[in-house]
Amino acid sequence: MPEITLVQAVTMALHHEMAADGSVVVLGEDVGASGGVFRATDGLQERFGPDRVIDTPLAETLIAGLAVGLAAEGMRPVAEIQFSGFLYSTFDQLINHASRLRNRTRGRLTCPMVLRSPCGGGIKPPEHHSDSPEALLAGVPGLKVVVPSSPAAAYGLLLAAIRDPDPVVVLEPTRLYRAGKEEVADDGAALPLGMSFVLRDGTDLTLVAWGGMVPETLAAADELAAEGVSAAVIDVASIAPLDMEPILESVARTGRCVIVHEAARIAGFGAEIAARLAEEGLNSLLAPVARVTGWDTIFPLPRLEGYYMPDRRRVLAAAHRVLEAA
Amino acid sequence: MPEITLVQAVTMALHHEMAADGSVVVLGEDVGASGGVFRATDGLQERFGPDRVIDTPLAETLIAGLAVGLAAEGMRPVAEIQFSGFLYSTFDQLINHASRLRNRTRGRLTCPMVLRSPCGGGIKPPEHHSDSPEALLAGVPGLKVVVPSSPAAAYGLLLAAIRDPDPVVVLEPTRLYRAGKEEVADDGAALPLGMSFVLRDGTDLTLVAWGGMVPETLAAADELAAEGVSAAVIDVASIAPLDMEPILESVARTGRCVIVHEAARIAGFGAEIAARLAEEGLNSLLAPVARVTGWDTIFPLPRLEGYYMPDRRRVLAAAHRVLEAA
Amino acid sequence: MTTIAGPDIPHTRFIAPDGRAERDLPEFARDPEALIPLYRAMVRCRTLDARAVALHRTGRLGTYASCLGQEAVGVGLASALRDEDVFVPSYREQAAQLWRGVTPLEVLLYWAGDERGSDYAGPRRDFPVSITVGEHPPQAAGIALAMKIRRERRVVLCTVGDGATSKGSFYEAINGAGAMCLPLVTVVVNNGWAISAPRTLQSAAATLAQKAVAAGFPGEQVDGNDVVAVADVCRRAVERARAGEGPTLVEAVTYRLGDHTTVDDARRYRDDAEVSRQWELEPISRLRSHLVAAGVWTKEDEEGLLAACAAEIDRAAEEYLATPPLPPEAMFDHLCAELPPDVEAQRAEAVREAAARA
Amino acid sequence: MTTIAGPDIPHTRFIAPDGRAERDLPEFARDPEALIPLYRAMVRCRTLDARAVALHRTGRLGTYASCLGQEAVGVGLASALRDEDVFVPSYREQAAQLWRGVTPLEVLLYWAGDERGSDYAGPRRDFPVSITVGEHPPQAAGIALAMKIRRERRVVLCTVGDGATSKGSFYEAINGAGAMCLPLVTVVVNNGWAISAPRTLQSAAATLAQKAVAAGFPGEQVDGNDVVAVADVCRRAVERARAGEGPTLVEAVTYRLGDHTTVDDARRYRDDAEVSRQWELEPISRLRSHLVAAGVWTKEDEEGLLAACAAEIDRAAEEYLATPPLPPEAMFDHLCAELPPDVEAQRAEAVREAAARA
Ligand SMILES: Cc1ncc(C[n+]2csc(CCOP(=O)(O)OP(=O)(O)O)c2C)c(N)n1
Ligand SMILES: Cc1ncc(C[n+]2csc(CCOP(=O)(O)OP(=O)(O)O)c2C)c(N)n1
Ligand SMILES: [Mg+2]
Ligand SMILES: [Mg+2]
Repeated sequence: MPEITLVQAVTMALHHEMAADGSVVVLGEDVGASGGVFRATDGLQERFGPDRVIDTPLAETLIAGLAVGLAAEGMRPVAEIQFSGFLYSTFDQLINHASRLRNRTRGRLTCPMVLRSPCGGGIKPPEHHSDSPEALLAGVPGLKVVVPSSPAAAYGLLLAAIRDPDPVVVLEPTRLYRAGKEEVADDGAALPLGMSFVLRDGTDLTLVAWGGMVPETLAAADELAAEGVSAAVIDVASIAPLDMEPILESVARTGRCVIVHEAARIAGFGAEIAARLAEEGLNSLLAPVARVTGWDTIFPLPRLEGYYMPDRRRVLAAAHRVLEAA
Repeated sequence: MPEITLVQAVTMALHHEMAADGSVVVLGEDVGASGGVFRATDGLQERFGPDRVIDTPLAETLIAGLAVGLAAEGMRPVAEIQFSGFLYSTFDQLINHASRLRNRTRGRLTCPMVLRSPCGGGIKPPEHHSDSPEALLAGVPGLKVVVPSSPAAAYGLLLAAIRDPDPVVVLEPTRLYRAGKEEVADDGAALPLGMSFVLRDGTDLTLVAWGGMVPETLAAADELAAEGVSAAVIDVASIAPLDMEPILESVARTGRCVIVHEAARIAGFGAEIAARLAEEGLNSLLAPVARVTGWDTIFPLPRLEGYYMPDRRRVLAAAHRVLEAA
Repeated sequence: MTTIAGPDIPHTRFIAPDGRAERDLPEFARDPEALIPLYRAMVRCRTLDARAVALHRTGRLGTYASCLGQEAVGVGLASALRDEDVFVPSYREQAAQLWRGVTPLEVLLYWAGDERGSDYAGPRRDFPVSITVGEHPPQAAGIALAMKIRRERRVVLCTVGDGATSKGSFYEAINGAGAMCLPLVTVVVNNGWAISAPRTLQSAAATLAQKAVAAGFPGEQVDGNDVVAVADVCRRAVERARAGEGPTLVEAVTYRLGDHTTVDDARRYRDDAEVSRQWELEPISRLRSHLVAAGVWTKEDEEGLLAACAAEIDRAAEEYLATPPLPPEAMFDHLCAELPPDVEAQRAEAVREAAARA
Repeated sequence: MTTIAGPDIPHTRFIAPDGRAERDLPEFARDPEALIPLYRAMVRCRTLDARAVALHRTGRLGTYASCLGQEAVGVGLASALRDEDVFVPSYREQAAQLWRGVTPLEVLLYWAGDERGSDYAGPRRDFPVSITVGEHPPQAAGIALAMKIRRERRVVLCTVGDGATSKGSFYEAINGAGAMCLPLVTVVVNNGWAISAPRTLQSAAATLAQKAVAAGFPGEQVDGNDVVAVADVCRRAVERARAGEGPTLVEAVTYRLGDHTTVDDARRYRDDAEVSRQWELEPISRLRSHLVAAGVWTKEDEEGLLAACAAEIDRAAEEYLATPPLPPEAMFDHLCAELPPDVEAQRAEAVREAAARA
């Protein structure tokens, strides 16, 4: 079993599914000849040809619209938007069209498309390359949104996204692309969509995170363990649909919850989880819910990035606050 | 003092501010010769000429971008997007540019623009004419978002938006445009942005709403009063920045809160308010927070609209549930 | 073909407003009998439009966008397509849709606000109308891309209004279709107005056909009130696309004789005189004159047609009015292949709520 | 002027790659001494670019987009502007920006990831560079609209890459500028590539200048490696705009001799041979040959210039390296005119957190 990075897991999943299903096509800017700016589509065009691995003009609305049309005609397009900061130009296609086509036509036409996009900060890139827009897509009825936090998750969730009969947005944290390796079998096994994964059980505190914040959160849980605090860690993975069960169950046990995400706090997706706790977990809560997030300001240029990004230490500080609360 | 509708209040505010400030210009589709599809810009072009009341080509990205450029050059543009379902094409301009220009240039360039757009359902219009996208803009750092719920609020908030030194999105509920009249003095007095308004005090229950849901919520409060329940009603009005103080204060008294909005529930803006309660109001909460919202499905075409829209009765049901909770 | 403006933009017309052929008719139109189906289709659509407007006026239909005066564009372009092609319409394309097998009942249901109106029993792969102006051309390009990848000899035809040509998404689509050499024909239905905005407000371009120059493929204008010209130009464009030679942009110049929709009042922003002048160019009487002069159409034929259309539309209207709304759960049943549990619970709640209120 | 392609698109060049004038030079370029400032500016920019790339390679600068080979476009177009005009650049426009008074220090700070790099002390109304490809033209149109409304005789010049011409926002802007007759000059810097995508992938249009046909105003091509031609074409375009005659689209044909940015490796997707051929067309040696032949530029002048540029850029680099990062509160200080209380509290928290960690 190969030890691979997250971005290699993406590539592996694409290779797998393109080989397995002739209707899968990949499209986007620089995805073909160059293999993508992060090399996520490496080797695909060579193997599957320019008919199925398509370098498009520089036009995000077009890319998303092409995917809608391809999907409606029975293909399984996997479109790439080069960075999440350029996703906004696809919102009319995603919100008004991709997510609604099935409902608008009573199921006559469907839209089994995937839109992949690198997201988040942490790699000190130029302006507009560090956005975390998951909350903006989380509430779009008819759209699924997943954020992998490991090579294995990236492989399994991307396969699931491609096979899903409805549109799925896959946000891939750039900071994790090459952050570490793990063994991932190229066995074509998809992970379920719509499921939160309990990475670690715990009895004192529930830490909830996704994407790039999962490693930071696990690191915080390690330190807490060293302090004698048993912290559960849950990787939400699927922003939409959200699977609250494991979170509610864990908080029923711990009574304390810290939600960690990189996007700004206000109207971030952590709000939805906290709201669900206030609705369905209130009686379990022994302490105020805490959100550890990016600040509610514009993601700074690289020199200040370190001050912006939530990290292990910020998670830890919040955990201590929540543990101390009566 | 004239008795006017909400849409007339918008028109009055525009007339007032264009007369008072020569740098205010209005632009959008059909805003000039025809006075707007809702007549919100009625009489402006006649009075202020086509230089200041500009019919643009049918291009929402252009409209938003023009506003950014105008604002950066010292004008005070008030752009109209004909319906909120067409706002998505402005998201790249709003999120990447309007909201960030000041920060990107360390205050050298600023963006005092207003984007007005009718929002919400309830008037049985064609497809794509009933969207409530406030949550998608609520978390954009650098952007303000307001939703008036009455003629007086529409007048005062729009004036404040135009005078604000930073970009403001004003979402105007179509269902309220002509729903009722009230006396509004054309005195040029702005309402503060970033302030929630306590419409009614109460001791048993806190009802929180904005925009088109405020009248429904007030109606529910009336019925509750008839039942002997004292319900506070708070009009959030300013989605961003959100003013939690009055909500926290009221919930400290009542211990029970129902949040009402028309947009779908998941990742709707109600989540942020509920999250803040779980963070800062937990000890006051005697009952789970409840959200009364549109369903998490696509806003239906007119024949099913009545099944979708939250209303007085749905608020009432939630209020009863929350009141019964131990 | 005369070049009327811009960079070598051809303009095609065969039949003058008075019904006379100005030049040799194309092959398919030489036998005047062959034009009768086109004529019938235009009248049928106009009958439906008139009824729909009447239903709206009496509070029995939602907002409706009539294509009064533009019937030749829709019928002409639809007649150029095969069943297996895909039509991606804007919201004023009932003339083309009816030709392709969308039923008057479906049109009425859609504008009544019933999603079943987009579940076309006939052209299963045609797209629903796009209310969002100009957002559908990229999707049309995607359908065409699927056809190209699969090496099918199918074609996509997409219509947009003159206003829609100002949208970036329209441009991204035509430019991308050119770059990828897709089997896509885009017809700009230039009816002179985008709600209150006259054509000149949209662009300084002398023609809308010349938008194709930016995309690197042919663009041409056609008299959109001459159904023979529309059919001819679209046939050629469709065959080019089918032969793998890439996209064409067709600007059909016509006129919106009615209000923008039933909730618009065009007198607020345009001259009655302009409208009166345009009535003299309208497509139905033009083709009727042609057919009558050719001796293939009589007063009796006309009366028979009007009666048949009225009867058909009567039936459709009755059937529409007798169609009960969908139940509340219909809001959820096509959200996605499998509802997430939370939403499933909402579905049940919505059903309960509706039952409690009934 | 020869028409090389498409619908009457003029193409302008004065100075051939070997430095000889092919035709009579325009008025401003008749005196070869007058071209020396342009030459100096190109060399200055190339010196900055080389230093920036070196700083990146040694880990002392972030991602950087060199304009190696494109200096004539930036210098030529900037020389056509007045101070009071507004420049709205893409991210590869340091040649033009330096001419307009942006300092090498500001350029370095920006690419180091320091917001102060966009707080230009010189051209206060110029826009910061747009990393978002093609999203800035609508803003440029807005600035031009402000000038038009206020009846100022100022002009906006906006640059985009060849890749950016595929964006709908680029098209909406030029089309809107045409429709509103705005004082906007748009220069497409066609350097042959958009990261790995060759120019042909973007559009089937034979030239990018002909995008203007869709917008209804003049478009022309210029040899982007001939600074005299760029300056001449842009001067005429700017004066047209200043005179109220509306927009122009200029396609400057040049070549990206370097990688897309310092984090790109162009050898993955393009031939070294192509790059070598393009080196023979590059603008600096071309103008130097011209000046040398005209007898106004000597070996000593060249050495002096190189030394002066190196010294200036050395100083800028030192000053940049000595500039401490902003404090954490800088993340908040320009978010909006007045921070909401919640965010004010976060600001305090960020400051505390940073202090605790220091
Ligand atoms: C993206 C978008 N913007 C605005 C509107 C509102 N609107 C509906 S129709 C219309 C005018 C369209 O004009 P045109 O494209 O010429 O088509 P026509 O109505 O003339 O058939 C406008 C502005 C919309 N539906 N979609
Ligand atoms: C809207 C948007 N999409 C994608 C990108 C990623 N990207 C950065 S530069 C670039 C290529 C731009 O090519 P071109 O416009 O020709 O400019 P050049 O780099 O050649 O100067 C791409 C795709 C971006 N920055 N913005
Ligand atoms: Mg029109
Ligand atoms: Mg380029």
